[in-house]
Amino acid sequence: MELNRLAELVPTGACLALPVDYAGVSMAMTLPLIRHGGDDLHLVCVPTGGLQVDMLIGAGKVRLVETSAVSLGEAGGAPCFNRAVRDGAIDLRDATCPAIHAGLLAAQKGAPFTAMRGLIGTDVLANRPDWRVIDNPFGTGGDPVALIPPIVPDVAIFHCPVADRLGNVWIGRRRELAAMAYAAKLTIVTVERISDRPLLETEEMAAGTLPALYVDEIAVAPKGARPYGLWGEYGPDTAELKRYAAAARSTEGFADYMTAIVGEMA
Amino acid sequence: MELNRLAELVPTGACLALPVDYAGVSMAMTLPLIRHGGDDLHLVCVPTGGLQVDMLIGAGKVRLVETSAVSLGEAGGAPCFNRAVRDGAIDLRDATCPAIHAGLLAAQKGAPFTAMRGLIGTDVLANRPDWRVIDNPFGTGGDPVALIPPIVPDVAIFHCPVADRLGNVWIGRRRELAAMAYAAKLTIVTVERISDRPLLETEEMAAGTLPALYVDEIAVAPKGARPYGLWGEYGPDTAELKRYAAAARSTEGFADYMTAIVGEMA
Amino acid sequence: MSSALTTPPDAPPSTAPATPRETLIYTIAGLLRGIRHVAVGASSPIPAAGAMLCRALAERDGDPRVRLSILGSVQHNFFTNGSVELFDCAGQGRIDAFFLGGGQIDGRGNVNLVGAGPYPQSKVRWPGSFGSAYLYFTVPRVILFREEHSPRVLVDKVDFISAPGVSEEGVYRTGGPKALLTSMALFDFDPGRPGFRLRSIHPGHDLSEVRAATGFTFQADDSPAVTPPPDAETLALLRGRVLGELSETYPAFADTLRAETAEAGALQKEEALHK
Amino acid sequence: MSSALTTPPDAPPSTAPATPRETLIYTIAGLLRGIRHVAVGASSPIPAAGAMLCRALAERDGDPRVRLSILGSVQHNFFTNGSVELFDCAGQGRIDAFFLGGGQIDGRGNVNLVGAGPYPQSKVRWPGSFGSAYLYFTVPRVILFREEHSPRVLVDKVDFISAPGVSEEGVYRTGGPKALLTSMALFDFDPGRPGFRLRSIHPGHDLSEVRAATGFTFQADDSPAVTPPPDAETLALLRGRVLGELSETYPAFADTLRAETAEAGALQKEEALHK
Repeated sequence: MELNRLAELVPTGACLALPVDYAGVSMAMTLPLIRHGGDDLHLVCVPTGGLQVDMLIGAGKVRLVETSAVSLGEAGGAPCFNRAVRDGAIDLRDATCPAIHAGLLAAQKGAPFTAMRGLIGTDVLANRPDWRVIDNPFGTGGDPVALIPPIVPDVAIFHCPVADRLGNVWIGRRRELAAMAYAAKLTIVTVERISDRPLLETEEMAAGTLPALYVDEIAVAPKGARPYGLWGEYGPDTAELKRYAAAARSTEGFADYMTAIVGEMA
Repeated sequence: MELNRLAELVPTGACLALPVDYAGVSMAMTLPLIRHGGDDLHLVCVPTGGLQVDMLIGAGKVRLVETSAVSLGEAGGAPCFNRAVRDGAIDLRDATCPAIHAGLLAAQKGAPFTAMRGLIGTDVLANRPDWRVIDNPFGTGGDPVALIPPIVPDVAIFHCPVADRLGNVWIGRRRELAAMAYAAKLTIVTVERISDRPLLETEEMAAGTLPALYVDEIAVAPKGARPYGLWGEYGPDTAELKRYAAAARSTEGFADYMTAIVGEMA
Repeated sequence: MSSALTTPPDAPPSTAPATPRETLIYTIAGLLRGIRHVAVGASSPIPAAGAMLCRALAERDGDPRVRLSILGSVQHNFFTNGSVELFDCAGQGRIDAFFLGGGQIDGRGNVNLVGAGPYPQSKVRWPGSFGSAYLYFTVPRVILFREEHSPRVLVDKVDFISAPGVSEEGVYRTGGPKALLTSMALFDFDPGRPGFRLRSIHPGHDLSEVRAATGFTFQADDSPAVTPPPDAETLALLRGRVLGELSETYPAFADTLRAETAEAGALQKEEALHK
Repeated sequence: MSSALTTPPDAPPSTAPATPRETLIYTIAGLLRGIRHVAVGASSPIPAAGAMLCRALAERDGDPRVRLSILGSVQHNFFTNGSVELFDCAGQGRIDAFFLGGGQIDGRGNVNLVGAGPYPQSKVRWPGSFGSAYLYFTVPRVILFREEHSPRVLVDKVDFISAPGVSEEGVYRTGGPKALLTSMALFDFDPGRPGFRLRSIHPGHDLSEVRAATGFTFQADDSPAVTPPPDAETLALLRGRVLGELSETYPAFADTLRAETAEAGALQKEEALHK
């Protein structure tokens, strides 16, 4: 199966960037990642994580989570994440949304860092020895500024409505997906469908297109964001998210849920 | 006339951002700016300037030009700009394209500066006392990095194909126009036409739309980019650009050309 | 609540007295008065309702237009540059107000969205800081909103500072906490002291109850004001136009509001019968 | 040139010997060999033609795909993030080759795009540095291309450094000059010395002519090689497929090329008659 082959492109120890739940999560890649992808993953949530992140953690695939938050939204807290934190089973790099964006931006620009306001005096900053604080060189002394180094994911994975036969992908106004692809060394995209019409043919579609230059692999996965929704295509299945949230409250419940899903997909 | 009223919003001494020739230059605003706008302008070319910049300089409206280049492209050098440089009639902030983008980006983010690679050892950097160089705080010593402070235009002016009745403007893939509007205190947009259909109604159009939040004034100006072209609408009138280039070689020729244009527009 | 209690959306607004939640919404609208642009999280229906009411009141009174961005919503979100745009927008000074909750909020206005107990191995882990470590610094009017008013939430000192209430001199800061609103009371924040000052207590509660439920010390008059409920005209606007707008984005919450109002109406009638 | 001389685009490619410009294009294609992505300015038809030929050769030989971005072009530019994307792309290491001209180029590989004489009141002002002060640092294979080969252009020391040929140790730099190509000769750049070394002289020129026309000193063999013209097969590819692609973006330049080829063909026939 194509998705399994793509999951094999994620090596053990890889830094893997995944998008926020409403931007286009490639849920279709979750089981392939668990069964065919590498272990000890360093997840970067752009800028927050949800079901996919929780499942990867629950399946024991994750060593480190770099994120501004992990939650199931309306369905409540992320049970496997919360458990792994309590048990000390994963390392944490707690961030704040714009700092995740700042790290990707530095990578996008090939810059050594991005300066950002805020953060001073927070425990977020206090627990990030990989960040720096300098006095603003444009000031007259004082004025501390946080500097965020580049986040360069080994792999970025997300889901979009459509790609064309030239490898271009339509991301619409979800420009964080472009930021992820710019920053990443390898970008894997699943899509609802392939269009015969080149996306760059019209200015209308070109405006929301991520060029093939940044896309390494594309696979078709209809309803590939489910139970999350996909903008302009289908809404989220909140009942299913709640069903997961309830089941995954225990490790056994999580295991049963995942086994059932594997059965459904077989 | 509406465009004259908009030109009056540009006060004397204002920092005015104008786009590169292929992105959507509001040529329609040029004469209104000359006749009704403020003097002693600080032009920021995003990231290079052309006919509009040359005309504003020729008309004596400009005190300072911040740019990566000024030229008429295929039609050759920018005669009024070159003359003003030779005569010392304008001040210069010579930049390089990504440094202009970096300054706008800092303003867009409310950040105190943007770090960028390159520049070290250039006379571009040597002549920009408003920039700084620090040793990369993530390095082990050495590794100089240039820092570019925010560019916050008082006014940004550009031309687009279409706006809707809610004040949203379609910029397609010309995202430097969004960067200008994000950074500027006041944004004036001329358009070919107004659409009755809200631009944010479909994901296709929304992807290339600059939201009304960033747009202060909109006026209709058909063929408003001429003699430049407008992407997806019409091509440039290179013959006219060459006619200007030839005429403006002398101050008298420039004056005659401008008088003729005023006549055509009356 | 049974849906039989729900007033159909096109019926004339009920004239029952304001429910506690309606008073909260009205209080939020008051806290937002005068702003041009407020951003609200996708799962924050009460703040969203307050913002919608503020927008409707501004329109009614001929005040400048109020913009409302509901994050994560496809329909009521005019951002087109991805999820970074909210933060850029705040950095540009284009967002006047924002809401923050918090697993813990302390008396210096510090907010903890990360977890209870020692970090990183928190005993109780919450989702994380989201954008708070930036927005608290850059949005002028941050309203701390948490319905639960208990010593568990309103603590003396947070276990983790996601975002600090005040900053040392010399730290760039254009934003911060303006007020704290719970199901029991409304506090103003004074960055000078720094600390909270009780502005009013919602109908049905009293000062000793508030003191007992609050884990930090705060300033208060001996006889604090009662939080005013909306006047009849504003209530009609809330139950009419605002409820209609709310139904588009938060249908379940709008139903709850309608049910509560119907219940209050039924109670009112019942009381009238017994008089 | 009269259009009567022009071969119709659909005629079989001429077998006339390579024109000087065709040899330049072929030389550029050789300099680009092995790259994955090259960016070319909108008004640089010869570099664009070289890049198109490189792409066609890679395809013919089964080598990895070559991408070509023509800046400012709507049709042959796949960027969708505005004019900043080229620079971001270079910063990401996704651009392998780029072309720079220059009002002045000196023997240390410094490039001046700003003006001749003291800055800022330049006697002769050129447009400006464009992206050179960044791209020269970040694009691994920058090809200096200027047809004019004269002491006015190839100077001992530039009046303004838009972009330096080499950087001090410790300066972050992943790119820089690879070669200098003029209408007369091809030089390799040695960042170690630093300086240029003559690789070959184009047919019809000699070393003393090159020395006289060059304002800086350079290394050279006593008997430098002659720049090889394209072989017949490559020439056919250039006059066929590449010329067709070129016509879409640079129609005027494509016509000029066709006319020059036709002229060369006519000359060849004439010489044959006189033998």
